Amino acid sequence: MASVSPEYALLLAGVLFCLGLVGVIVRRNLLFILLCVEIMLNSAGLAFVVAGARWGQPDGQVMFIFLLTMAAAEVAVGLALLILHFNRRKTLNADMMGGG
Amino acid sequence: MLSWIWCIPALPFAGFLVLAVFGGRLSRTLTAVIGAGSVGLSFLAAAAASALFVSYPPAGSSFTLLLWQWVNMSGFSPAISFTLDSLSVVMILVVTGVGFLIHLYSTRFMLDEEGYSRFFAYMNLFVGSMLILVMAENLLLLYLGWEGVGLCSYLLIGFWYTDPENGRSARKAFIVTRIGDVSLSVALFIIATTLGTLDVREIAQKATAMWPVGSTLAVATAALLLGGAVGKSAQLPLQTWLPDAMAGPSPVSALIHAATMVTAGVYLIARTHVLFQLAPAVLLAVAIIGAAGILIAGLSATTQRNIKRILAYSTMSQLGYMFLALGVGAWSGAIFHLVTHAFFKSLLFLGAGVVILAMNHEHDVFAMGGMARKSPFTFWTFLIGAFALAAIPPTTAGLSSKDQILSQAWQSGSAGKVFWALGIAGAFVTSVYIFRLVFIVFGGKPRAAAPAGHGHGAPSGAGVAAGKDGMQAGAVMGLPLFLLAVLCLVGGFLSFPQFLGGKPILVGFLQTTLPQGSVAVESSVQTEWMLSIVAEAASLLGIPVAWLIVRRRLRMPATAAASVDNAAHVRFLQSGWGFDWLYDRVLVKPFMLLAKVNARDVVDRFFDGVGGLNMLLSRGLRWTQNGRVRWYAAGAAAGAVLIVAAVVLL
Amino acid sequence: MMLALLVAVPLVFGLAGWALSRRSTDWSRWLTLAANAVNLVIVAVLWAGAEGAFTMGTQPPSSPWLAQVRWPWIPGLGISFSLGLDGLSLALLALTAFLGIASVLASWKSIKEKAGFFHFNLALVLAGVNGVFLATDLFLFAFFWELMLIPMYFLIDLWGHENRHRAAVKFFLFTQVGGLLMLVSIIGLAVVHSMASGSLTFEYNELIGTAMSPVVGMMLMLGFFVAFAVKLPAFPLHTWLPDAHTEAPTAGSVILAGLLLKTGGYGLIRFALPLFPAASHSIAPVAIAMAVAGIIYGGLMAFSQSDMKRLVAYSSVSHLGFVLLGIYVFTSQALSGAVLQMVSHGISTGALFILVGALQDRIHTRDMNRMGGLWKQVPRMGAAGLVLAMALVGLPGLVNFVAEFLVLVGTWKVSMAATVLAGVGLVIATVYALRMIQMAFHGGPREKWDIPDLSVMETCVLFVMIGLLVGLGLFPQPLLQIVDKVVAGVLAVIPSGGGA
Amino acid sequence: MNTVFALSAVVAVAATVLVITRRSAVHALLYLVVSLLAVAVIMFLLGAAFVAALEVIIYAGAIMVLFVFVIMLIGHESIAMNPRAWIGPSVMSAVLLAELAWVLARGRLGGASVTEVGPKQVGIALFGPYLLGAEMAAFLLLAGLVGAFHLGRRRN
Repeated sequence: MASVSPEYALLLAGVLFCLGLVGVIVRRNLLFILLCVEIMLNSAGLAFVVAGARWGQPDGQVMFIFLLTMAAAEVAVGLALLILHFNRRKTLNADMMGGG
Repeated sequence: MLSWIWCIPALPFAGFLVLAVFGGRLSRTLTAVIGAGSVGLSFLAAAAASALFVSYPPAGSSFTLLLWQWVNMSGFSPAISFTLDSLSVVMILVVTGVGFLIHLYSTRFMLDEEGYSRFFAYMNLFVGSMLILVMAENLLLLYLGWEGVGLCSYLLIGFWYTDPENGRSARKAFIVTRIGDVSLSVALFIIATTLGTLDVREIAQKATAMWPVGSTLAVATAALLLGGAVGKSAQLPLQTWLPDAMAGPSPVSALIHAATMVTAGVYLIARTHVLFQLAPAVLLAVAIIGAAGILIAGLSATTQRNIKRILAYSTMSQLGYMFLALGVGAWSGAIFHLVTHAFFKSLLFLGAGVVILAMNHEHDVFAMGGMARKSPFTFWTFLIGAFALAAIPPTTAGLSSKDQILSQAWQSGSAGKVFWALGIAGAFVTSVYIFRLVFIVFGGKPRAAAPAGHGHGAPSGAGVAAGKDGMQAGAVMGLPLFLLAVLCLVGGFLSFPQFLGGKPILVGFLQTTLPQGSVAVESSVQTEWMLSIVAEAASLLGIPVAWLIVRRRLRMPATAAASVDNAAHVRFLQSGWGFDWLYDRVLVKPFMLLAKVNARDVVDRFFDGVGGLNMLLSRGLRWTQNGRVRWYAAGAAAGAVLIVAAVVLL
Repeated sequence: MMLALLVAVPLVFGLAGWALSRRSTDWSRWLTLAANAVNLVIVAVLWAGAEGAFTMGTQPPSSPWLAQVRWPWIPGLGISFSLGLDGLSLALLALTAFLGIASVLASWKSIKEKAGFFHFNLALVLAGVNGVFLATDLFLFAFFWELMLIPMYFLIDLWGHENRHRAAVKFFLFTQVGGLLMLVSIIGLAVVHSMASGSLTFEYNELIGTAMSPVVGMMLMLGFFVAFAVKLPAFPLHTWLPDAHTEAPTAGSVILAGLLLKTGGYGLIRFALPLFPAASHSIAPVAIAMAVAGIIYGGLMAFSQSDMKRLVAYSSVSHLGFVLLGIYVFTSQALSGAVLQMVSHGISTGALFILVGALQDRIHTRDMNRMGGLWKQVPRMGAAGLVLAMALVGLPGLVNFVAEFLVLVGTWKVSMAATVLAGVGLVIATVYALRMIQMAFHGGPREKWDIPDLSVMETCVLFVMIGLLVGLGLFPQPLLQIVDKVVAGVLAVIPSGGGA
Repeated sequence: MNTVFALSAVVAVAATVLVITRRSAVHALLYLVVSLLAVAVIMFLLGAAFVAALEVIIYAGAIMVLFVFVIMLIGHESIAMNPRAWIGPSVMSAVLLAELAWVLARGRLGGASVTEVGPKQVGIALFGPYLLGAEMAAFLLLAGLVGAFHLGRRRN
């Protein structure tokens, strides 16, 4: 029973990342965009962990922790912005954000 | 001994400076005193210098005064220096003498004009420049004077500047002569670069040493000099400016466009005669231009209605004689005719000025008439001028100079006979147009009540104040007329034909500067007599012809007269053989069109295009900055894909 | 030391004037004026010294410089603050100080808004121009080149007329593109030199005579050439000039026409020719063609303008064609003529801009279709305009004539066609100059203007400038003598050049 | 081992696809939690149990709760869910749970090739060479806090 091969794990991370990206691009709802950003961040984190595990080093996990803090901060600010936007425009449509 | 001759041109310049700086604040009397006085003093200085020159001839029969080195570079070092030789002595006497008389006349003539001091400032500037022109030791200084007189001509033609038409005439004069000037300056480049000097004397020596007769450089140089001369002297093909130049006040026409400036071309060719002798082809061209000019301008003069335009075409015609003389090698004959022409033509212009004033600035001869009875003094002086112009005794001025030109033309080579015949025809035409003028203006009864001044932009009322006659206006205007008439009567004795017992005083005097030409081969007395009689007959024949023409024209009913005036050939002649029309179509219109089309600078369109392209690109890029989050994300994704693809594939 | 003062004085005085302008704007005027006066004195002292050096023969024959300054600046890159003075710089520095005074006086009354900042910019431009005329370190030269550009941009953009923003940007872009190309060339030259000699330096005296392949030489030369041709401006690159001149305030136009354009000609003589003699020689036919095209095209364009300032601007294009022509025919007469033309054009066009500016201050238009018959109202203005129009025409007796004549005499030996075409340009000059006089001062009044004639100050300024034109026209020799050595030095390095 | 990995990977991808295709935000959120859990399982398999735990606690726990809060705050859609919507997530979670149980039951992770990197090593790295990064992360969180507070401030 072989261990998890890093190649497949990285491939999974890539697939997740692409899925997230597709979501960011195709969804109009800001909430979904934020969710998809989370998916992308998470996939990146997965890639870090895979890489760290490949060499048996803690660095990948450290990076994941950083990423986690970043994601937390990002979500906090992003959601605050989302609420602000919703209060002003009464919509979550991202395309309605521009144009003053 | 002659080292003070710098003050001859300096005096008028001083007058100009004073008038230009303090002009507005001086009284009219003071202005007149400064304006005319400076030229008068200059004349006295010139006379004294001439006397000294004649009594104590300097070595080499020329005196050079070096004031300072203008430019001093290797191979190019013209100086500000004046030269006095027989030619320039004659010229300064004519310029200052006739100039002074005309200034004197102007002090009264222009008295009621606005810009009195401006007028005299320009006139003084003109005299100063003209003196520099004739006294210049090198061609660059000559060019300075040359351009200076051109400027003054421009300023004085456009003296009554409020009428745009005058401004147009003035500009035309300046620009057309300027074309000739550029030709002249190119000639100077050739001389300066190949001969290494612009000094007239050195040019003569070096050119004869370095250029064989008929060599390309010699021909090119002479042709370019000729280009300058025809511009200034209103000869073919640059003659069109002179009739229009009559927009200026009459004294201006007398001084600049009859007596002095227009003869600068003749002077130039005489001054550089060595170069022309090295280019026989060009010399022939000079004669042809002269002969053609005599007839073309003379015939045009016979149909003009404007009194001053008649005289202008007459000037062109007479300048044609001078060119003819130069062309056949009668150098001193040309200068002699220049002198006598200065006498009678300025007399005619000044007389015409009196008539015009009397008619309240009316220029149309057919509106005049009966002037003989109204102002007999003007009539008699004018008549003397007319006789001198037509070379008919008892005046001697035109007679002897024209006789000399024609006899030398006769003797000059194979083409000489043709030139002589053209000259004779010209003499007949001259007689016709000038007596046509005399009969119409002075004969009969007044045809139209002096119309309220609608002349060439001059304020009306001037004529009334100036009086009806030169004599009535006082000696100030009468004296110049009188003196010039006397000069017309006796001026010919300066070089009266030898077969009539005269002495070639002037010609002999000029001998030190100008070669004798073919006069050396003196033909037999019989031939001289024969030639003279033919010429005289032609001139005399003109008088009755003129009388017939005038009688017929004046008896016509108005409609018939109008139809005659509208006949194609009359209009052709009146317009000066259509040269204006031609130049307008060939040069002026295309230039204006080009200027108009390109007023917004086509080159800038290119740079505008570059700018526009950038704007276009920026608009394209601006469209990508549409503020849509998802669009940006897609852009970022596409970029990432591209980069990854590049990494993978390359 | 004196040389550094020439740059420092306008800087310090201008800064002080700006600072003190809070108290009274007259401070800035007086201080800028004083800076130029001080500079004029310095130049006079230097000139006297140069005259002495010429007559006594004390100038060391080995060095072309009359005076030099060299302080280290960025030694690591071989950049130093080094200034050098020779006859060419001297002539142009004198022109700078003179026109500086004239431009301050000419805009004494007309600049009311932000006068302190205006004069600071003016002083800054003048400092930059002085620096350009003095710098012998190429990096320093590029620095000064930019220094004179930016304040000029502000002068146009803040105090200009209707379309000032567009004109300012256009001016900036054109000169900046040229300046950047030049900077690239400067760095390239230094690199080429350091590869050959092993030491990185931007010092002019050391870079001279750098050996390089023809292709490299041509590329580097073109960088300089384009920068200077834009500034001059040469024919197809001239289109920024009419806009900038037209929209700039009077003082800006005077400085722009009188000085900034001269930096182009100066750069060609000082740098493009001696640094790249072979490449310059091979590009000469192109430059001559550009010059002749500029002479004729500028004249034609001047003729078709109805905006008086635009007319003068295009006449500058025409007249600076003579400078370009004189530089690239490589004969001593023509090159001396080109330098003389730079001086004469500086004075005459500067005066013309002062005149047009004075007119515009009074009637608030530059459109000649609305003028006409002004002579009656303002005879002094008309007379000045007439003399200056004659300077455009190149009337003998004015220095413009001597300059143009020298250029053309020198050109004749090299290219007859160019000479004749340039002669045609002179005829066109007559046409447009007379048209200007006719439309503005002669003819009947088209509109009713009730305006005062030139003030005493304006009269004095114009009188001195016209006096200089006439004076130099009759006595050009002192100026020609002072640049003679430079001309000879430049021509000595041009292959087949120097043939008088 | 590969089977476990493959199963979790399939769950992760399927859950993610469902996240981005749901119309309702709450449904999507549920699937996202599932996806995160699947990724946590994979991390666990990779020997990174510490971060797997963090993933569950912070990501799937804390951050997702934030989303829920926001959805409630906006009131854009009803939180009350159709019971059928629970089926998918439940099934997937069950699969993950089964995997976890199986792996834990086997007692040890994969082969010898998997080196477990425990929280101790991570902590040493984090506060050793990465101290500066940790500080910066702290700043980032502070900035996020301040920013969120500022943006969420009620304006009048």
